[in-house]
Amino acid sequence: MSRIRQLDVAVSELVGDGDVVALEGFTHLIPVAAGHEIIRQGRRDLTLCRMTPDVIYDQMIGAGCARKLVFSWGGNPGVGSLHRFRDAIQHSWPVPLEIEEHSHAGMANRYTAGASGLPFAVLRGYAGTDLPEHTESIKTIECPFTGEKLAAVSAINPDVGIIHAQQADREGNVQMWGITGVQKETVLASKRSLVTVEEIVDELEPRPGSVVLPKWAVTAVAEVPGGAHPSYAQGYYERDNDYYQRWDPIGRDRERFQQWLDTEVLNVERSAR
Amino acid sequence: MSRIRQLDVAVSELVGDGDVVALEGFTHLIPVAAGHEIIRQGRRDLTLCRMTPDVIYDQMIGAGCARKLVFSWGGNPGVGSLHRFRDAIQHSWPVPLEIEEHSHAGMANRYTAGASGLPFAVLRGYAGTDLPEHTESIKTIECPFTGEKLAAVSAINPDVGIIHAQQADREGNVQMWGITGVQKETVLASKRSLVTVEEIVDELEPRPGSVVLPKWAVTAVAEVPGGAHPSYAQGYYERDNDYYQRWDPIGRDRERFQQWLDTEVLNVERSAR
Amino acid sequence: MSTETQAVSADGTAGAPVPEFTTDEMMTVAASRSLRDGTACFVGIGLPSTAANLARRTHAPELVLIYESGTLGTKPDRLPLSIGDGILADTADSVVSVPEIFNYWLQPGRVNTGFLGGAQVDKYGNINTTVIGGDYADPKVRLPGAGGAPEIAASCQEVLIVMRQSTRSFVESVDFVTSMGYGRGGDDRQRHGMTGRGPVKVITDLGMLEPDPDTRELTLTHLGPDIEVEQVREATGWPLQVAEELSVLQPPTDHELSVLRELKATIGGTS
Amino acid sequence: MSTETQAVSADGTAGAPVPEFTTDEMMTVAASRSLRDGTACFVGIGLPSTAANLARRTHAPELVLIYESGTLGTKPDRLPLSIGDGILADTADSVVSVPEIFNYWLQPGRVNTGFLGGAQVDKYGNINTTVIGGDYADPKVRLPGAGGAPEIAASCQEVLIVMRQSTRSFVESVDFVTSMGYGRGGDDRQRHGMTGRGPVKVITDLGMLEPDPDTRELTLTHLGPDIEVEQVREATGWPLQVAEELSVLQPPTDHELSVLRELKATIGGTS
Repeated sequence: MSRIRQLDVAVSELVGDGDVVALEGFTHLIPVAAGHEIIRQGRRDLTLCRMTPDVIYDQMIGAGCARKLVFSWGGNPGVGSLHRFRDAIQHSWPVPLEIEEHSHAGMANRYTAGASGLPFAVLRGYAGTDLPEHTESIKTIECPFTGEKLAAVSAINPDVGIIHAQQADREGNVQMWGITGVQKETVLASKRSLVTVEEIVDELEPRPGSVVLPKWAVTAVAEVPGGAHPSYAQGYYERDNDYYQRWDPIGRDRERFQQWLDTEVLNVERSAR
Repeated sequence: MSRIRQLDVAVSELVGDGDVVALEGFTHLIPVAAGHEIIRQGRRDLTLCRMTPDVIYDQMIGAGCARKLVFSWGGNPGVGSLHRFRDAIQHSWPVPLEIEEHSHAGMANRYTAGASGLPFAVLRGYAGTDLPEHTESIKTIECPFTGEKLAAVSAINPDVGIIHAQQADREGNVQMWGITGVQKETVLASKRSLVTVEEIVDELEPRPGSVVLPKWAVTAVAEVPGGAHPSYAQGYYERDNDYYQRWDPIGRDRERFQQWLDTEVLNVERSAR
Repeated sequence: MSTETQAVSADGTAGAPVPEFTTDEMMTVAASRSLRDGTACFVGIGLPSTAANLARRTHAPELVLIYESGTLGTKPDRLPLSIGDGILADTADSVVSVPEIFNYWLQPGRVNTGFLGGAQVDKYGNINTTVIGGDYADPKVRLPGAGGAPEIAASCQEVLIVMRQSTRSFVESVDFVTSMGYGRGGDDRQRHGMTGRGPVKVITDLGMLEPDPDTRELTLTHLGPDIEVEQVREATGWPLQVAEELSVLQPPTDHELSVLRELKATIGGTS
Repeated sequence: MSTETQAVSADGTAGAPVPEFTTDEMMTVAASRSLRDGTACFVGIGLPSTAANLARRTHAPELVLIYESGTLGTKPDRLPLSIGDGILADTADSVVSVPEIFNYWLQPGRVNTGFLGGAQVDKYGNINTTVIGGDYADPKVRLPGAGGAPEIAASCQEVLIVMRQSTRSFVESVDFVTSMGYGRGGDDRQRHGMTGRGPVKVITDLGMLEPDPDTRELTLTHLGPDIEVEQVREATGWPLQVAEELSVLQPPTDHELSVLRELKATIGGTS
């Protein structure tokens, strides 16, 4: 049964040090406010999973929340590199960062296996690449009918899956639309789940292309208007492309980053509603 | 590229003797008119795939179209048995019928594998049942990460996949809504595909819960109003429950069946539009 | 396929007037009562659908109904005739594809209760809906087959079996295992790596059987009102174990009966 | 990350006035021309997105654009800044989940053309977008990683590689194989069970390379307008093979250039 919570309460109830945590959202509906709340609560040693660890994971890594990153593409989309991510991998700053690296198809199938209650998934993937050599969660499997060799990837079942959606109703049923990425799979694969939403409405009005998560499949819902900024929430606000540009010089410099962290995350009380 | 065709032309272009053919539609949107057209064109030795071979497959089997049936539940829903199906299996009438039998979960995953370009799919299925002993397309597979034993089923890739949908536009893009079962997977798994539709419209208006198949993923579209009767087309007409009831005594008796076939299928020219 | 219509009169409770009801009604009400409010239930057509919809209208308004056609959380205002009636899609929280309903919702053990029935059940709760007599290739009677049952039996957290009891249907050993109950008994489910608990109750027109905690053999634990143990033994195709403390099912209440009868009148209709 | 802005003047055709254009514009136009009308194209952000949208506005109005965010058949009226801009969902024939776009649409080989680029490409068309220098655990430069590329490289019917040419990026052997081209050459793709043909063209700011039919080594087959073979050799990190019949790319037409420049002006904007 999903319960409507304040963001800070939900994060403190659901996310603990050392947890495997997935914040998903493919360009659209990235749960940024929830990520900042995790930083604010000082969580440590997290294994952070995300197909596209962009600015929000750069921030969480820079803030020292992560022990390990599980991912398939780590960049600032349309801008360039993630400098906190690079600094952590290349110079162990602020703490060493272990990585587990996949392709998008591999990560998507790992969440799908997790959501399906299977220990692994099969795909035509990774053939001829150097990734399997460095990633233990990729193996080869043989088709029992044709003998063909394919890739197998192990399931991801995070302790906590966090996504952002446009709406929930007062009972905690969730609706999102537009590009919905791998969010349904993330919630269904996770032991506990948190959905931040733009607004809580009396009734969810069915929409073309919407994905609905019934309340009993979600642990907690928190109303956080603007909770996906600087990414976007279709029907609510556009992507703040300038923010992604402005992040580049901040992320490049440890001191500027620390200053940003102090003024924009640690010493503000965002989100509680 | 999908092309708009007359039903009879499309069936004669796409379906040949000996083909593996799947007519799908889970209770809703069953492509009955297309099945009757296959009977009318006198196709033989077909391997007929369908999760729920209900009245339409009873009719096609009784008419002698099928050499083999691949299925997971063969009954007249809410009424009882399929007597043409039983007669073919128990007494080889009108011709012997080979069967390949699965569960729903197995069949759904076989189509999914087919749609995904994989030779097999993995599921938690068939454990402790007698089905694998009689069905060669079920095997055991071991998880390369946990060692757990799971079921593997081989992909289905029909020569022709046939479904019914509510609408197509003039270019052949298809939209269906309501219970959409395994129809998308059937079309994507098949080498060639035919979609019969209630109507061809100028523009597909996006709808909640709809599934869209772009024209380039469909071989042919035929406008066949009422083409799912006696099943239903949400937004167009209700299920004709009486028809299913009335089928029982017709299907029970070879002579009554033959009479029905003559008057209702062979000597009528339905559907062409 | 005939509906049991013999009316029985039952002992009332606390002086309430005793309604008349059939053994089928008792069976449906007992099944309905087994569904806890707020849980999710995988519903097949026929009696399970009636029982689940009855529960939603009586003690379990928050029961989540899931049909294998892909409809999650349906709230039909009438009884559907098939598992894919339009009313199920119209009133669902969400309609998903058939692959998704099996892979994302059933398989991981998200569904609390699954309902099963069949042509045969044996003393370990294994079910046959495939073939009777002869062998598989040349059966005496060909039944519809598996449908969703094998994976419902494997993956629901618990299974309720609902079947009318007779020596033809309650057999020592089924002719074909379509859906596994406790296999050959004991911890056979664990050996097969099954995640769900298996059949926790077999509800019949004569009472209720439950698996012995060790052997998993089905044991009579409840009698229907006015049913004698001997009647149940005679309708069972193996030497039936009887629990030391045998209870009697509470007869349907007036409210349960009137809601049930209203429901049955709506079957397959248009509202 | 700097944009090549050096303008070159090209030989005109049939007396038409010769527009001025940059080598980057030539590269984008050459990529655009490689897309056949009515085919489906898996588009990444940046130059591939520009080239595909240019093609749709010039010779290939029926080109089907697929972005890995799950948008099938999008018809954006401006250039998106990311692969998941709202405009892509708004104008799509259908928006599907990310697992579905990879499993149902890319993996079975339904997509005719995939576009790839990277930090390094080697003489067999293998691409590196993962690490440069040092070793994997302790790299000199950590790059973003694989994204959708390994499976685009494997499963699209054919791949176009588009990259600016320099000895830093065109290397004898990549530091890390993120996406396989022809592996170690010859029939290495077949040995890996790959269904797609692999990189059929490498389009650069200096010309075009194509794989030798036997060895699969990338061979210079086309020069950009006003580009000399020696320039290309000097920008290539291995001894470059040159085709016996070397062609010159047709310079962009006025129409191509004006559409391209209009397009670039719309990037990421709101319409």
